[in-house]
Amino acid sequence: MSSVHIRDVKKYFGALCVLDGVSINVEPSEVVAVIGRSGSGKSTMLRCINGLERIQQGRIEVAGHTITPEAGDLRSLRKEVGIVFQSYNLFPHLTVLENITLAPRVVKRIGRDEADEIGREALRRVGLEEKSGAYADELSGGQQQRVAIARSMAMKPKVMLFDEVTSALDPELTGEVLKTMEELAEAGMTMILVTHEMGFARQVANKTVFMHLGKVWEEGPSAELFGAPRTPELQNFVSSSLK
Amino acid sequence: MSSVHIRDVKKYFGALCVLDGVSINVEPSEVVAVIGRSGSGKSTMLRCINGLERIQQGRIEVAGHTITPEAGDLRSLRKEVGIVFQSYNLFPHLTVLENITLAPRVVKRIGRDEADEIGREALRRVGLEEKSGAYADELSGGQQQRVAIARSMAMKPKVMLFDEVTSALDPELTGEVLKTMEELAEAGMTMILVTHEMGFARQVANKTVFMHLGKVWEEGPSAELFGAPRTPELQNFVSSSLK
Amino acid sequence: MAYELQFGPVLKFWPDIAQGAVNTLVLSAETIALGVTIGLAAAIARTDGPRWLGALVTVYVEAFRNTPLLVQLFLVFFGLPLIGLSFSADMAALLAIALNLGAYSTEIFRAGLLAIPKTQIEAGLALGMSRLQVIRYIVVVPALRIIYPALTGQLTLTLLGTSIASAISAKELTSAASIVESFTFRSFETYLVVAVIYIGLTFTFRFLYYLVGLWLFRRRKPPKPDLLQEDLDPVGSGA
Amino acid sequence: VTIPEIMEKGTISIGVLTGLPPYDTTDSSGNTDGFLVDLAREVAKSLDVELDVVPVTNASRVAALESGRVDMLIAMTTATPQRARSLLFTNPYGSYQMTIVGPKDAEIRTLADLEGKKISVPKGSTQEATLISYNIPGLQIERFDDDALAMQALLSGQVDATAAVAVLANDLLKKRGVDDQFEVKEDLPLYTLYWSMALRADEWNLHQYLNNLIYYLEVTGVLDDLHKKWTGVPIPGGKLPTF
Amino acid sequence: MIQDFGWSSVEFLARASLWTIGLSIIAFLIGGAIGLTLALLRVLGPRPVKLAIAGYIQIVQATPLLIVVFIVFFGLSFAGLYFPPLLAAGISVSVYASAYLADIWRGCIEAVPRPQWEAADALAFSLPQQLRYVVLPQAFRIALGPTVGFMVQIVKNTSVTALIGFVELTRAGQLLNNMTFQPFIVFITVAAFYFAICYPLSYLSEKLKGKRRVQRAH
Ligand SMILES: Nc1ncnc2c1ncn2[C@@H]1O[C@H](COP(=O)(O)OP(=O)(O)OP(=O)(O)O)[C@@H](O)[C@H]1O
Ligand SMILES: Nc1ncnc2c1ncn2[C@@H]1O[C@H](COP(=O)(O)OP(=O)(O)OP(=O)(O)O)[C@@H](O)[C@H]1O
Ligand SMILES: [Mg+2]
Ligand SMILES: [Mg+2]
Repeated sequence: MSSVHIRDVKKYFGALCVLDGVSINVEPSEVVAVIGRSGSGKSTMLRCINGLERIQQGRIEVAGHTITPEAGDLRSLRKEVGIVFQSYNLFPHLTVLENITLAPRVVKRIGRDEADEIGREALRRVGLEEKSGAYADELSGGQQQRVAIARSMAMKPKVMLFDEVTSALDPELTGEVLKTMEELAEAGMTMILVTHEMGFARQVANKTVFMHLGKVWEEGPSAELFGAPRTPELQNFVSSSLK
Repeated sequence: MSSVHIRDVKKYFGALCVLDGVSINVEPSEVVAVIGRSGSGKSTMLRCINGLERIQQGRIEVAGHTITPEAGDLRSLRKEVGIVFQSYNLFPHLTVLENITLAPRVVKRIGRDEADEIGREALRRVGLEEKSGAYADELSGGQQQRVAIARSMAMKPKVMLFDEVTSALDPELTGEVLKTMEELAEAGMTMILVTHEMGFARQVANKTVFMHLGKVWEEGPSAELFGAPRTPELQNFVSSSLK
Repeated sequence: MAYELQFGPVLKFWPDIAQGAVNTLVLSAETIALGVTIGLAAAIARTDGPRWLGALVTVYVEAFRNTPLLVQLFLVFFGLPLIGLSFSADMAALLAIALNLGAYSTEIFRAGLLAIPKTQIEAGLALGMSRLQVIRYIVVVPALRIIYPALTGQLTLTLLGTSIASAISAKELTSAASIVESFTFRSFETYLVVAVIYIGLTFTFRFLYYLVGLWLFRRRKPPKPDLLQEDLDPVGSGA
Repeated sequence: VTIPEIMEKGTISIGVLTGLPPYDTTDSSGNTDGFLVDLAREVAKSLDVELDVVPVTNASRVAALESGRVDMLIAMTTATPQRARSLLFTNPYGSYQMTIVGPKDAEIRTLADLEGKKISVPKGSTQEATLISYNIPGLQIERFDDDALAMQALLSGQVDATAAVAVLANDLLKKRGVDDQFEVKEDLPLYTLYWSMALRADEWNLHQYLNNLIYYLEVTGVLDDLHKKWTGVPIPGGKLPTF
Repeated sequence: MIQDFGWSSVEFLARASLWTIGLSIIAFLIGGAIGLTLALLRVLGPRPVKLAIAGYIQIVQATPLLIVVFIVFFGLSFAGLYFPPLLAAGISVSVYASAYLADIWRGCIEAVPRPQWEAADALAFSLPQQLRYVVLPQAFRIALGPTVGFMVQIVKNTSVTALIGFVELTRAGQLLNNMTFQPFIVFITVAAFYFAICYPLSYLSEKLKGKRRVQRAH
């Protein structure tokens, strides 16, 4: 149910082919890391999985929903697939707790009390219980990103997508966000994460996918992939990232 | 002539004492590095030397000009004292070459042809000859900073001040800017540079000044200062910077 | 109501209407030249000048922005003669509308001046430029670029605002219209024709602003390439 | 509309020109009253219907009529052949002598004396049309929104003379205490002009009725009485013409 | 008939200024309702609708208000629609207000960063929900200052209804001048009335604009 199957997906922006026949499989409770150079199509792929971009060919099955070029029922899909962006995109006019409870209340029509309960629980999991009344601009970047994760978790998704959630953060703030994600992974969440943190990918992800020029260039168990990159592109990428 | 003598300078912002009796001597062709924690008054001191901030007490002699709390002839001083900022502050509506030749033309009333010649020479020295027709937003950060240095050099200053010119740059871009500065130092320019690059300070500066709480806390030949810091504050600072 | 539109009688007066349009054009151009000059000077006075001058400019700006142009027009034309300042109708119209535009453009220019980062000004000063040189070479063009849509929007409102000058016998398009109307008694047709001319004039002026923008900012991308996308801040209306 | 239609409706709406004392005055609550309104009352009374007074201006009167907003106009319109192509005019219900008013020391005895002078008139008035028809060389005609502004222009020295209604001018000069500076140029009466009520081009039924009413009001002396009530003098020029 | 400028004249102007305020409120309400609809359609509608609305805005903004009001007011009558005078005058000014407000508000809606829409989209909000809970509340905060600022323009511009017989503040001033022939004192007083109505709005607008980055204040 909470698996992701991407089959031969193509995505164009105008004439530019950004995803060129991508296929990836993610089994339930699996954590897959996606790495690759800037512009290789990683973000676009995540956005396609969540229906934020349309695909032009292929098929995506995610948490029991199907996306084809003709599109599917995106709203019910999105209820079960969470996504967290690099720029946290918290709603600035709402408090932390309101940010988290808005979607459960509006989309799932959960009552205020119950939604608040869910919201507090989500905040507890990201370790920010005491910030529930604050506004986004009163939080550090790392705290904002953890709230964004909690906001996504409050919808109780079956799959979560993370797009470079730490790359706008200072090193010291990165740690707290990675910890939150690690806990999620340990709790059995199916996750796809685009990341520049090689160490983190290696340690947390069961499988790593290396994208290049809109294609899946290499994939495999993380330890293997990092330990013995086969293609020169991945070798280059790994070595330049470790510098 | 191209020496800098700062004597017992005090500078307040409102009630806040930012420079608390600072004295520094820089001899002709000497390179002095200024280090210190954020907020210790390094930028403010550079800005005072160039007359961008007024001092409330003391006296600054720079390249034959004198600044006192009553202020002096700042414009003729600034013709001979260049300053380069952390944020490059290129003029966005002018090309690279125009950025460089503007001041020679309007301040020194040099003809267009001669100014262009000077501008090209300055660009050559920073290794960006081929970018003369580009606009700032078409350049990388490192290139912009080199243009800013060339802009300052085109006024043929006797003293140059650098305020953390590399701290907004990626590591790979930092190198090219440091190289430019090193060449300047080798050519005998009198320089004061505020920097976070300890390695660079150690290697290029004849003397290093450690500022703390608006005071000169320690000063001495760079090798000595870094090798054997005397005060616990400098010890702390050096060790935390090397982390 | 079966009302038949008859444009014939109105169009017979085309020389008068054309003359009115030309007068509107001239009055607008003069007003804009004078008003923008006032606005620029007042904006610099307010940002860079002494305190008392800034206060004076504030009073001027607020007084003109919070009262209707028509009332200002009456005061200039009928009121100023009482203190010995008498102007012809065309002069009074020019003066009143220019002062009105001046007040609005003061605020626009000021916003532009304030939008230029302080670091840019410092970079200029640090190179030994005088304050005026900094404004002239470093501030003006980027500031103008920022405010260009708002400024040209205000100028459009000024063009339309000249229609009010007919109240005090200044000769322009709307006054030509009322002459035609009084001869023919075909008011609806007259105003339709005039509306079309105003729309034409407005679009012509906008196109001119666009061309001027292309030239002014020729070195970089023009501020708003799409004529239809003009993003004006309708702070003021001439009418 | 026909008479039976109006009687059935129970209301007649009449557009009345406002803002021209003494023919029309406005009380402190903005209600309009005066000679023209009294006349409108007579029309309604004679038909035994309610009266709806709609204030109009020079600029809006024709549109108000033609758009059907009012049934008829009592708005000081003078019948000219050119206008009669568009509207239907009744026999005159009143008249005024148009005179030239100027400073006492100005020599204006004949039309020729107006040569090269600036003269103010109400925009779109018959004064304007008449003066134009004289073809006086160099005469500058300045058009104002209404009669009062035209007069104002003379008093504030913006023009050399104004073409005004004699009754109005005499009254005004006295009340303002400027009869020692300005005078009605008695030597040069221009015209006696007549006001007609105006109707839409095909309203023959109402037209005939109104002609009848005007005739009746004149012979019974009501017209003169009303005129005297508001201006202090009977309708100038003796018997009203018919056409 | 011809009187002197006195206390009763001020009273007369005061009464007329109530009409000015009433008309302004009507114009703002009707114009605002139309303007909001147009702004939303301009942002979200299909392309032909967007173009039509852009055209409407451009044309209204390119015509002197006086002529807009003339054509709308009598145009309504030609179409056989007779509203009570206050409402009809209000509707005429509303056309003008709607064109500008639509433009201002479109700008404010577009000023809400795209990622905010996306974040809501990704949380499975429907389009109306995105607008209702995420975009409009933020656009509202941005719009507050400019909108209050534009109300000053509406107040001043209701004076054009004098054309269609409405005795509001400017027209009252003209009538008073016709009765007293004392233009200076009359129009200074009229100006003072306008200033008293408009300046507080301008001031408020400036304050609200300053606050617009403070994204809370419930
Ligand atoms: N909305 C868009 N319209 C046109 N081109 C786009 C759009 N979004 C992305 N692209 C292009 O698609 C390509 C892939 O972009 P994408 O953002 O998926 O890369 P990425 O791997 O996430 O890179 P990064 O590491 O920089 O985030 C790039 O060439 C980009 O310029
Ligand atoms: N314009 C100003 N008004 C008020 N206080 C100021 C101003 N500029 C600087 N300060 C204060 O003066 C102190 C010294 O600032 P300065 O910028 O000189 O420090 P610095 O050593 O350059 O720090 P950094 O390494 O962060 O650049 C700081 O406390 C700062 O807040
Ligand atoms: Mg990306
Ligand atoms: Mg600093």
